[in-house]
Amino acid sequence: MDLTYPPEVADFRRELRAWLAAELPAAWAAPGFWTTLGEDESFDLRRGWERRKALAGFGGIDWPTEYGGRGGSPTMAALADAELARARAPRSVNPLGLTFLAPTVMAVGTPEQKTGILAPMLRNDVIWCQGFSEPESGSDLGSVRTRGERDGDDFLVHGQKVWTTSARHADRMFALVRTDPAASRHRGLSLLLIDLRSPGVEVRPIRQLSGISEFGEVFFTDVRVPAADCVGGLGNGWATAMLLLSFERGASAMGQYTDFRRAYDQIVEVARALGRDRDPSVRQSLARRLVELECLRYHALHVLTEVERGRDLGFASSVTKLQWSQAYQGLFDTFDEVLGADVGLDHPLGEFGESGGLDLTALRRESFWTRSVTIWGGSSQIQRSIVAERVLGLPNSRLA
Amino acid sequence: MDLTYPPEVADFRRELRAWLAAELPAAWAAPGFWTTLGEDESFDLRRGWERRKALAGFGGIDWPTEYGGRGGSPTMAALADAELARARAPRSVNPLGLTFLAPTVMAVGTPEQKTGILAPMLRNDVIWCQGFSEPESGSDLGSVRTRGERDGDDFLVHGQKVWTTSARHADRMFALVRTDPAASRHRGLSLLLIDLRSPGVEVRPIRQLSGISEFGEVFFTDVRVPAADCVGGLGNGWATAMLLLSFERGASAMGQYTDFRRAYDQIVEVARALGRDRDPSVRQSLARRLVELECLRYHALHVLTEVERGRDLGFASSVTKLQWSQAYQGLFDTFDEVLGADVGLDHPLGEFGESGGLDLTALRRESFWTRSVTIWGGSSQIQRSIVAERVLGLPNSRLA
Amino acid sequence: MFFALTDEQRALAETVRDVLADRFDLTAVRAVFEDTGGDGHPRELWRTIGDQGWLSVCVPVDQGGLGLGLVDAQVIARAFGAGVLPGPWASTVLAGEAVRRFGSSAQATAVLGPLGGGELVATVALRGPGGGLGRPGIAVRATSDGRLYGMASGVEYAAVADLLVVAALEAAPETAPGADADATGGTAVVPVDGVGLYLVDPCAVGVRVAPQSGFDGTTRLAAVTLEGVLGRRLPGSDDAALADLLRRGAVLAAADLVGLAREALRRTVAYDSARVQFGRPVGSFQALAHHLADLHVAVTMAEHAVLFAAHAVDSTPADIPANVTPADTPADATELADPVDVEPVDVDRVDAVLAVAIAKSKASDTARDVTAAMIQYHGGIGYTWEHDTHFFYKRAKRLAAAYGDSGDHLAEIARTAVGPMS
Amino acid sequence: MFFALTDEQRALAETVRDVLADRFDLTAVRAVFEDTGGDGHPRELWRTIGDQGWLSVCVPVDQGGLGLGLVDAQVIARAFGAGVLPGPWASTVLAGEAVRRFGSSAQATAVLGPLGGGELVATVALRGPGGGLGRPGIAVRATSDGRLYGMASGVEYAAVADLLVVAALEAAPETAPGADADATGGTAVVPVDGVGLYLVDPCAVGVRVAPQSGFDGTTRLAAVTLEGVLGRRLPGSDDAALADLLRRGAVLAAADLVGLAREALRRTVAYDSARVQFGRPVGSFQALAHHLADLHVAVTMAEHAVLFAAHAVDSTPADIPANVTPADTPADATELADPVDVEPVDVDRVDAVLAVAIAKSKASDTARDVTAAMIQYHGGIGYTWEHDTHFFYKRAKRLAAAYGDSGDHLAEIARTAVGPMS
Repeated sequence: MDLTYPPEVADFRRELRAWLAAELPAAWAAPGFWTTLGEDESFDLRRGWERRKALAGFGGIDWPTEYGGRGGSPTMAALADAELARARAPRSVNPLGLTFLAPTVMAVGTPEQKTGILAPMLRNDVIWCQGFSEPESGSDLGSVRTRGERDGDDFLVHGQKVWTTSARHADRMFALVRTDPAASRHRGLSLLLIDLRSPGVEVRPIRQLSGISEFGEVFFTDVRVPAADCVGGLGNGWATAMLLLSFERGASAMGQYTDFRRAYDQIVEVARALGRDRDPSVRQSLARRLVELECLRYHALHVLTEVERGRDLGFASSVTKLQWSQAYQGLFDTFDEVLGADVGLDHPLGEFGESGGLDLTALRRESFWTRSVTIWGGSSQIQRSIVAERVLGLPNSRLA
Repeated sequence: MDLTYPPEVADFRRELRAWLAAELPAAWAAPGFWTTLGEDESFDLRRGWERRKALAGFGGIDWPTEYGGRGGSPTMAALADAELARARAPRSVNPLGLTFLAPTVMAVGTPEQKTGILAPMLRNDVIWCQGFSEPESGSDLGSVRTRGERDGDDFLVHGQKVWTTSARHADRMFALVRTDPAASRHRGLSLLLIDLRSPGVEVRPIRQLSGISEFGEVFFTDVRVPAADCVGGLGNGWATAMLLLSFERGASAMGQYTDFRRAYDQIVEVARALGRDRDPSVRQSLARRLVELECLRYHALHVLTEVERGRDLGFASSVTKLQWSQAYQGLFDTFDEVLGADVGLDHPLGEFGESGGLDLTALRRESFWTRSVTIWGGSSQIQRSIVAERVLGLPNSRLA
Repeated sequence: MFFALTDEQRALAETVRDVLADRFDLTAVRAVFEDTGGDGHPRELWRTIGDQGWLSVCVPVDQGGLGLGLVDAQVIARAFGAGVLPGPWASTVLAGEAVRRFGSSAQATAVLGPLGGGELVATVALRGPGGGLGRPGIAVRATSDGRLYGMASGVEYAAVADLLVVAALEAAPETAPGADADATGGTAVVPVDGVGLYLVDPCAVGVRVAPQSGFDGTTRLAAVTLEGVLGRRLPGSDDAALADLLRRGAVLAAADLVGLAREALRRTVAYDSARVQFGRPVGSFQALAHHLADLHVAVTMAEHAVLFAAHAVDSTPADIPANVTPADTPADATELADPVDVEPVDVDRVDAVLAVAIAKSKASDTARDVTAAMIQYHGGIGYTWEHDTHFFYKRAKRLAAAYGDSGDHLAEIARTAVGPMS
Repeated sequence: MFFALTDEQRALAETVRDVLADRFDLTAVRAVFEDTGGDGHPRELWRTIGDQGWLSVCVPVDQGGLGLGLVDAQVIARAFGAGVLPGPWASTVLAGEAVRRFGSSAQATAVLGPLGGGELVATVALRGPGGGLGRPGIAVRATSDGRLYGMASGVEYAAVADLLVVAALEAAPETAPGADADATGGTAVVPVDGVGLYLVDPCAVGVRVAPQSGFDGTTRLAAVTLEGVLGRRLPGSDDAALADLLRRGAVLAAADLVGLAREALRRTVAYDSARVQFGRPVGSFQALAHHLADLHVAVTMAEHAVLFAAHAVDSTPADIPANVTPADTPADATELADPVDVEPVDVDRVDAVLAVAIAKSKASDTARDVTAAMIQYHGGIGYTWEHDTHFFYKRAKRLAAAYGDSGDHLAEIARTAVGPMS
């Protein structure tokens, strides 16, 4: 066992830290900075930042150089995630493209797709969103109804996608579409790349219970998509989608840990500011949350070790999802406990109205966000079924 | 709302308390008294005690006088349970007969059965056990395999029952037996009354993980049972069994509360003796347990009110079972927490070996016992399915 | 022995529910919720509430009220919780209780009639910013001539109130430094002798009311700053009176929470019985079904606990001590001859302090659990602003911490059941 | 970056498992478990353990040992936990660690060779009856000339030990009353200056060893009474040494617990995959399956945590402070300008105190949960004496409280993460 980094990784970290210290605007780290911005303004800043990052050589850390990446190791990529979180750099505006579509295209894309998709994605020239969920199919992808009718070299796409993250800002969507209406459930699907600027596309934001609109609905009415914009083969959408989802490998757990741990430390500071850090029950609750967060860190180290060794994590990524989503959500239950009687107020120490020194707006927004993390990306229920059947080998519990 | 008792109930309580004060041997209340006795010795004492109690008019409190009961109200019966627990009277040796068989016979028994079964049961002339579970059917009564072949006016019973409480001391068993081998699952069953002194009956004790043998296995080889000893009609065993189980009404919850609350108060005393009553985490844990125990008390009051009004609780008794079994089991998790590092020792304050002043043997035995209460009488899993489907009206989750 | 609502109380519950369904459904709640600049006080609904007599439930008959008890009040609170109803009903009832129990007869005559008739919106201001439950949480100080200085935070509907009931620390007439330092909880700068409740006109000079923003749009909160305003002392008020008022507040909040939790569970069951995934109703998946079953058990227990607590408060005289300590804690516990020898309790025992703490902690935890499950088991739709789940979730979160959160009440329970901490 | 067992460590784990399956399966465990009058020390197995070198894993190479670390030791402890193995391996290894780290070279030479070869059974006696973790729990006092008086409780395998390592409070050379009263935790009668570890021969005059009965038949415990026996002090021992030893004990106990938990889960999955109820394998019922899935996640995390903790101890110098307090707790927290401005942590940071507390609390809770589920999901059979479930359940219950229970370690974590209590 050796938790130290090899020299080249340590050098990389130093280099990245120096670049971040020089390039990341200090104002961005100010409390509440991002919550004061409009959504469009925030998006533009983040889009530009990430482009500069890519141009400076800190995008696509573990992508092959031929696709515009740095050619680094998974450890370097994970460490970069952690460093970005550590420096409070804004989160990516293109996460679905980078996490899911890019490795899928590298694996099964055509040469044209590799050239046309990867480098522009890294520079944020094209922002991608994912079109899997539909109104009647949350976790059940086999029931996708959006259909694509063949029309010469194109498909005409009709239907509706929902829970589309960043729908409002995205340029294109990778979508699961039923291209063969005769085939049942998992058969007859294709993964199509849809230009959201095409005629017939309508995007409506969905407001979340936090008041923010990070999701959207996308409606397709006779939207023309070239058949060449299919990834992984026509009618092979189910297999392609499964491949795509398998890239949610948990290697990002290290960046998540860094993010969540910062939230944890902020909550501890709030406890101190409110004098709740001496309350034995609050202390025990905070201790329990740290146990789960630190376990997530150890798990991230484990996952990274496995990835470095070229092991396929497969269904074990459900373990990662369960651990991070529940540790994160639980942390904010403790946040409420820390606040006690003041839980309902944005500024609990405000001497008069809003002017108080303790602004909880950003943490509260994050608190509401955590209610969604056990729903999207495969709900906790789905993840437990996967662990039960695929990891533990119990008899089928989902359909039986 | 009025939680005071009517005068006749208050009088009854005074009378019972006075009788208990006079008749219950003081030595029986000494700590560890019952744990020092052999199982047979303990049984004999309890059998005799309960007979004296019945003869003094404190048995069958809410039974009609025609069956030898006192003709009292459900409230009086519940209060008597609580008073007996309060006075540390030993628990009944005939609980399955009294709780289940007696009301069933009163409801659907023949006149001969009423005469022959009820009064002798009250005097403990006949101790009853229940024969429902089999090796291959724990919670799934529909899969009973013990069969009864018709032979003239008798049945010849073959098969095996398991998890039979008090099997070793019981005189007779009410058993679910498959009397029509052609009918499937729930059909073709009968509730037979089997004399355990008959030839062909073999009883083997099952030792529990606590080291005690309260359960047993009973093997039947060509055991002759008169067809007249069938309760509720031949081939009607499933309906009769369901009727019988419905008498687990939760009215006993008041006696259980008193029992559990005494265990709780004992555990608090142990916490004080070990100086753990100042530990904030132990205090919070004890407080949480008291919440659930007191809720059980309120629930017992609710159930009693419903029973007094003649309402059928039906499937809501699963709510009672879930609450009491989990409150009781959880209490002993807190017991371990109270003991801390000394959890493994029977005499944690013993200065030298066994001679210490704090004897935890009885509480530890109870602690192990609580592991079984979420298994027998319909496991917690079964109870939750009943609540989900029959109380909340959710679609079938057990078989689907 | 009769532990249940009476037929009249059951009828009242139905009336409240029917009226709300007719006059103030979730669409109306949404309008208030989303009107973040508004005062959150639906005045037409308020008139209905006054007309129905729901404000006068605890007002004595000789003041024109119904002269009923907390058991009846919690019937209404529960229905209001089920409807996630906005408005100052609970705060007004609670302020009325302060006047009824601790005010002079002149104060009662002046306040209770108009209050019961809906002509008066009132509220209680019992703690300062960041402050806990009871005396240590108070950040208002009264001079001996009744002038109030300091601040109260999280005051429900202070911005629309006609009357405030303010809890204030009172200085000892002759200051003996350190004499009472232990009882002050360490927060008071100089020794205080006691606590008083004061009636304050929020429009008077020396009172500033500033809205406080928060996530629960079903309730409006405000900070109240007092700069020498003259308060009219409730003559019967003291520490025990404050504790009594907080207990009544806790029961009303707990009742709101169980009404809310029951309704949230009902809506979740209905939604998941209909919603299909993988070709089956989601509600037929056993893991979900069993979780909802556990939540049903919890809600049922919380309902019992609230009913018992309301009854306990109704049937207990005003001067019960705030802390009940066990009678026979042995002086030296290790000398205990027989740890098994504990005094058994009676099943019909009533201890209002314990009962309220149990009801509030159970109701708070249960409502939080149920509303979190409500979001989870509605899937993505339950996480949207357009769906009604978040009214329940957010109200549960806020009310769970009002009048003592679970931790506060568990500490109280431990004091009763285990003994004092030191 | 490499967070995993090496190939050698993996091979060691397999060897231990194979040898146990061959030489000491659950039938052999049962024989020891049920032999309540016996000493619980299977001597033939002990020879095998000695021959395999499993006692010398942490013994330095120049003392004939393998010279490996706690990461290697926990590999063995985990396999022993999976086999619910009786015998004094862990206590002997821990006693050896005390001598290796804090003994003189003469002491090391005298003890470690025989200990590593299996010729010596040793154990540690670090707390008194009812005593907690560390200095406040010690009930043995050492005079300045090394005579020991007092008592230790729950000492593993003291009745078969050839050597005891005893923790004792040491009086200050010159007694300044009250000078150090705060640090004694209130249990010492006179001020103490520090803590020392002493080697004691259990057969010497002035030592009494009395077996203590308990439910975990896989381990034998005893009370040790010391009445003036001369102990040989480990010269490097002090408070930090005791803390170090307790940490190592906690890691070995946590490793045993995760090995046990993993095996209990494996057995439950196997049983429920085969057992049929309502015409289906019990393991296909979703509520059960999802619970087992959650337990798998917990066991996996506990495994990581134990590995990390062992590594953290191995890679940390001996003199780390027992309590790490955050560097920059603001003097007046309410003056905090920016609560969001916290210093981020590095993902590769190693803090042995925190890591051990996390590993032990997580392993303890997880093993208790898994073994309780093991009984529940075996149905009635799992509740019988004849089935093996109770070995796992009982051992988990005892070990969960050894070297600090979950509450002790959570308090330690809070001290590190939140700051001191006062």
